[in-house]
Amino acid sequence: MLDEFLNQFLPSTVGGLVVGSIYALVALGYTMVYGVLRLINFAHSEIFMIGTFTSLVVITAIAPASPLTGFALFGVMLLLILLSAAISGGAAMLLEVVAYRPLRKKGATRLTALISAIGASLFLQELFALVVIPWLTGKAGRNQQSSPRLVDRDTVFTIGNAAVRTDHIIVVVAAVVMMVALDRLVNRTRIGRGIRATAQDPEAAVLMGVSIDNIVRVTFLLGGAMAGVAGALYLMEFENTVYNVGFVLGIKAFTAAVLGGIGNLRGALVGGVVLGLIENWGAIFLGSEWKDVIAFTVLVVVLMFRPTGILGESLQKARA
Amino acid sequence: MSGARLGRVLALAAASSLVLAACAGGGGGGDAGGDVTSVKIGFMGDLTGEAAAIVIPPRNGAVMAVKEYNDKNPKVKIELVQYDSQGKPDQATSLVTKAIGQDKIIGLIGPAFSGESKAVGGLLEENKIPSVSPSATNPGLAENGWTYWHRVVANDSDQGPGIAEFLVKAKSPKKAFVISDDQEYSVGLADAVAKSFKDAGVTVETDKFAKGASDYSSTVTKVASANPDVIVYGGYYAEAGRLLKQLRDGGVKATFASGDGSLDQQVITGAGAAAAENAVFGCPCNIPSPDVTGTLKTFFDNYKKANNVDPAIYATEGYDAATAFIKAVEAGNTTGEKINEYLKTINFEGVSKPIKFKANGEPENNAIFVYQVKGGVLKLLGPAEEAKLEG
Amino acid sequence: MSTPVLQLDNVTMRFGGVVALREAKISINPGEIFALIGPNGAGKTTVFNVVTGVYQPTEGQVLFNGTRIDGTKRFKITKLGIARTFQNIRLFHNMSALENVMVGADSHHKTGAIGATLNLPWHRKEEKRGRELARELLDFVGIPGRMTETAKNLPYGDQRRLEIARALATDPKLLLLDEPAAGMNPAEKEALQALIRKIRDSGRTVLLIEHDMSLVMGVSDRVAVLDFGQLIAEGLPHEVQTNPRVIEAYLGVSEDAS
Amino acid sequence: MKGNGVTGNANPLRRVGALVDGARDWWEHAKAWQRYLVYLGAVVFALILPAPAIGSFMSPGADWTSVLIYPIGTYILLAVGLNVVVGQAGLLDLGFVAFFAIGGYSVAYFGTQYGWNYWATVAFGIILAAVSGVILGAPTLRLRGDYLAIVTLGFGEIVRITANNTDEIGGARGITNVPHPTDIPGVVEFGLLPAPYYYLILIAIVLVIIFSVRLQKSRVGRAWAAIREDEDAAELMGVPTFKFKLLAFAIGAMIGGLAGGIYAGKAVFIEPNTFPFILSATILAAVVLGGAGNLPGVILGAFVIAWLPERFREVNWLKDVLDRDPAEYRILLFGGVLVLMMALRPEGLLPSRRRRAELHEGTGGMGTMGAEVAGPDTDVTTTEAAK
Repeated sequence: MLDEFLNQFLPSTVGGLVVGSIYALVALGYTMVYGVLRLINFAHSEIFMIGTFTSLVVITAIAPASPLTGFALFGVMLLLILLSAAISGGAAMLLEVVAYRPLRKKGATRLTALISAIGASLFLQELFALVVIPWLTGKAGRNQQSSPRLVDRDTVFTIGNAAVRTDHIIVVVAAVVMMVALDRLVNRTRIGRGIRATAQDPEAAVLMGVSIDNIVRVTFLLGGAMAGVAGALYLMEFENTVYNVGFVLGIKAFTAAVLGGIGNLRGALVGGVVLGLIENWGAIFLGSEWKDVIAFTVLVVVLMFRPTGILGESLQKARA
Repeated sequence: MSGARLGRVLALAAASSLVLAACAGGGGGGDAGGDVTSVKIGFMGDLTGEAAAIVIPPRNGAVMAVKEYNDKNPKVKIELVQYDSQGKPDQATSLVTKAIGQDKIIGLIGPAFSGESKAVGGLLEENKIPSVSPSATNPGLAENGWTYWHRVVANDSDQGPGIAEFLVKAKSPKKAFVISDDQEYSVGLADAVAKSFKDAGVTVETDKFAKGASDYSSTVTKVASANPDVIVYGGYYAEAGRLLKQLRDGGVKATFASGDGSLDQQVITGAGAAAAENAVFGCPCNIPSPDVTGTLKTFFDNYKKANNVDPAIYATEGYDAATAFIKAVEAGNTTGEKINEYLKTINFEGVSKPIKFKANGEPENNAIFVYQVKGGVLKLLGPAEEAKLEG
Repeated sequence: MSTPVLQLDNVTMRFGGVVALREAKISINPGEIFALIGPNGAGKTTVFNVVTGVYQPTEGQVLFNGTRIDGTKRFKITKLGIARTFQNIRLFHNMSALENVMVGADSHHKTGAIGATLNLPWHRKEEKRGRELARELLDFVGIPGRMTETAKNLPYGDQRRLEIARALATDPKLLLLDEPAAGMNPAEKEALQALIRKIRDSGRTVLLIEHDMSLVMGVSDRVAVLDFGQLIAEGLPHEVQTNPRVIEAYLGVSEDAS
Repeated sequence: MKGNGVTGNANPLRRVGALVDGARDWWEHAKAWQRYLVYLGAVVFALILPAPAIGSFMSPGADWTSVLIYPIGTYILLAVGLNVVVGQAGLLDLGFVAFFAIGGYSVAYFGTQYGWNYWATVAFGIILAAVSGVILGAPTLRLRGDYLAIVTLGFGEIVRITANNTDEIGGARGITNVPHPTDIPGVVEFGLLPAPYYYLILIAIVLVIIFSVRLQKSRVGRAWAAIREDEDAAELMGVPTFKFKLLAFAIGAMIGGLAGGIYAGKAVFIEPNTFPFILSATILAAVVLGGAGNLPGVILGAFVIAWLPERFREVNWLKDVLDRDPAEYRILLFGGVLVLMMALRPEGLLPSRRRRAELHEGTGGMGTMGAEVAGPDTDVTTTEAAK
């Protein structure tokens, strides 16, 4: 057992970091929206799904005959990330306008809003399965759709017995870059201050001249864009997607957000990576079929013993 | 296999045919043919759902067989009633209730999948309606003590050993890694494969992953760390394609084999032609290709003429299942009970294989056919006992 | 010498760096009407929250009839015999007046799910008793005939009375009233004064937070003054009224700030 | 902008509301004999519901009595159970299907492995469901409402995946040949015919409704209502809020377990895939659509959500237009309907008055959207802390 563990530890760690980076990017959307609205944006997983399909369409259109390298790869990845971020961000804003804004204006309860979010999530999934995916790909909407290969799986370097490949590096580096950019945006710009002010005290923020509607819109846009980036990286890495790809991944990303401390941007990064690692390390002992159970158990345990997460909830007010 | 619900997945399918007769619920049905001029036989399976691709070929086969029979203007005509269960056990249950109660079918070809077969087997038994499935391969189905249930394909416990023994013969592996997802068909097949590897003295390691997962890195890590000579995946083509790709990306070079659920061109699309090259598939199905001869050739041509496509998975089995019922009706049986008795003794040369049932409803002939990916296409190598791997 | 009903023993309450209450010492005798006054933000409601178990004091202890209660669960404190009203009325707005009071009465009831589903005799008896008690209390606080009205539809003053009735239904030995006169007109205040005395006369002790000085002076047996979390004076109403520190604390603070 | 009135003016659902209010006013003032007449009518209606004459319209394609058992009856039973949790206690449970699964698996496992009497397995399943409800609830019910929703969702998935990966209870194979309910000699025989199961589930529904109504009118129901409206105030009025939330969870779980037991006895075969997340969401949709907290509404909601997809399956022109089984659109529709309902009529088609008012006011257990709600440590009360 120990032998096995040692043998698999490093490769599992690499796998955990890669998938954890994607969790972290998706978690950002949950964390920001929760910070500002105290709403679990259940349909955020579908924003991620939309990102994967945007990338699928783009890659299929480019249809590289063989995996790309060098500048071509950089350019295409950038295009992929930007387009997915744009479409997902737009979709998230649209989602906010359709599913949440009317409720917010009415002062609806969070229960109401959460049910609306679940409804939006189911609706988007099915809309893709029944209409959008067949229209985009011409194939049955509930089937897995696979994409051509964009990046070669060359080993760049090895750590012990773990091979670190080009695609691994792209995922982790892109995720970290996006997060640093977002962190700066929220901490150093006017709009970022608005977001933080709203998260702390919406009424005071209004008094200070912040437009809540604008802030909420920007929050959804940024969170959605991050999910779009995650979608692009996911598709590049795993080369397939499906209409409900976001369901389990979304719950895990939410778990990551809670784990790191919901409302806390850096917490999302820590939470995502920690969750990815726990899952993969746990799988060494229990078998890969228990990964989801491991993730959900982590969620329950964290909420029980440290509901504010590893780093605490910094976007919002500290405890009363 | 279990009916796949949320996912796309396919399964094997199946159906066999049957005959039936008689009286549901209420009793009546004429005793022996007498004035009966037509009987109804059902076909049940997923005709419009996610796994319809596996059920439509056997359906076409059954339709063909019945049409050929009716064209001969027999004394008792057969009407084939199709029931679209979508592969869902719930739906199959209520459709069977209707088929027996209202339509008074006297036999059922199907249900195509194992999950729905399990759900309705008891009902058919209680109402004395014989069934023949062309594609349900779960071994447990034969262990329910049902006397009205039959199938014309080998089950997964034949298929598993078939694949394992073939690999042992062809590759003499020291260590095998057996993988499955968490669906019933997949687990069942993988268990059977693992067991016969062990019986043959091969060291076996295993892993499972969740059906919806797309990150198989922890499985790949386990395989790479075990460094096996052969890898067998029990499961469907969508997962098989992805797994195979990630295995090859992870630097795993061992021979990859899988079963009937993965026997589809899409496994090659999914994995990429390079990664899929030389992958081996076992299947209890006999899929005729254009170069066949004899009765298979006649079947191939007729099928192609009628449906405008090449026969696909389980088409011949669907045809044979229907033929079993046809022969029973031809022999003058028009009640479920009598047809069932007839099926116990039936013995004829089917298109796919010789058709004869054991007492528990399993086919006597449980041949497994081996296919291999060559130059990006699936190629039939022949029955497992005779096939030779290339490369 | 009887044990005080309530005793705050050097209670300090800190929130982060803010000290809401500093080494407060309060002792209330059985049968008293004790008023707690002070400018806004002086820590009066914090005292209530500490006593009713909403907060755990950072330091010090709270004794009820000689038993320590800090750290006890809130509903258990209520069962022991402390009930309160709220500064900003917190009725169950969409329940009827009668139901509101019955929730209070239920605190001493035992029937659970089984008794209720099987409609067992003791459940029926408790329901009947609860309903009767609720009627009596609505009558006692002066709003009979409003039983079926939804709480939020009652006039403001009646909502305050309803809150008192709800609190009384838990049969408290000590009743905490948080600005009960806020928003009342003079006639209502008059009636409230009478009600508070009536409550005391029925054998309960009353701890009162109030801004309305005429009410405080008219009804209280003893008064304590809080300023910036610190107890600055305590004594008979007229003593406190003339205490220079109190006057200083109140300088510039309008009495009707609420 | 908190509307105290029914809903916005341009709301197309308003008329429904007016109609319903009229009916309710009549009901509230109805005499005892009038009420009993209605009850009697409802029971008679339920008894003759499986009649083929009704079935030929309601379910031309599949056996009507079977459809009445599953999905209709089963959904109603589940919805009444979930209503205790969501409608009465105001706790959002997204993993309700877990209890359905536990009930089903108890019947299947103890019936096939140990040959227990069917009724004993059902009873045991109910107890087991209650125990798991408590085990799940004890650590999680202190959480904020929306956290609770996600945790319960996770629990539902944990139960399903664990069942799927545990060979002892059949793993992915599920359990076949689950025994039918034990016959009651001379009264009823449970075999192939669906009718006895229909009456069994009908009795279960009636009993559960009676229990549910009695709870609602008792101390327990008042406590739940108080918790929903203002949890802190309830606690300070002597309501052991945690205990009552746990109780709601356990009672809901028991009803879910009962539904699972009946389902397994009829279906004869269960597998983990019988219990997907989407079933939890569907039942929640039924409760919300009908009107959380109001039993007639909840029953109506469950009926509509169970029956419409079955019925649409048989509408041939619709099939032709869509080029696929119309029932495939049902989740799309649920999703859309949930969003629309929350925007236009969050209280559902037939709401209870109190619940409707709560939803329009932004109380109802979870506070409103926006940051004014306190942090996750629920110990600290909200508004007064700052004073």
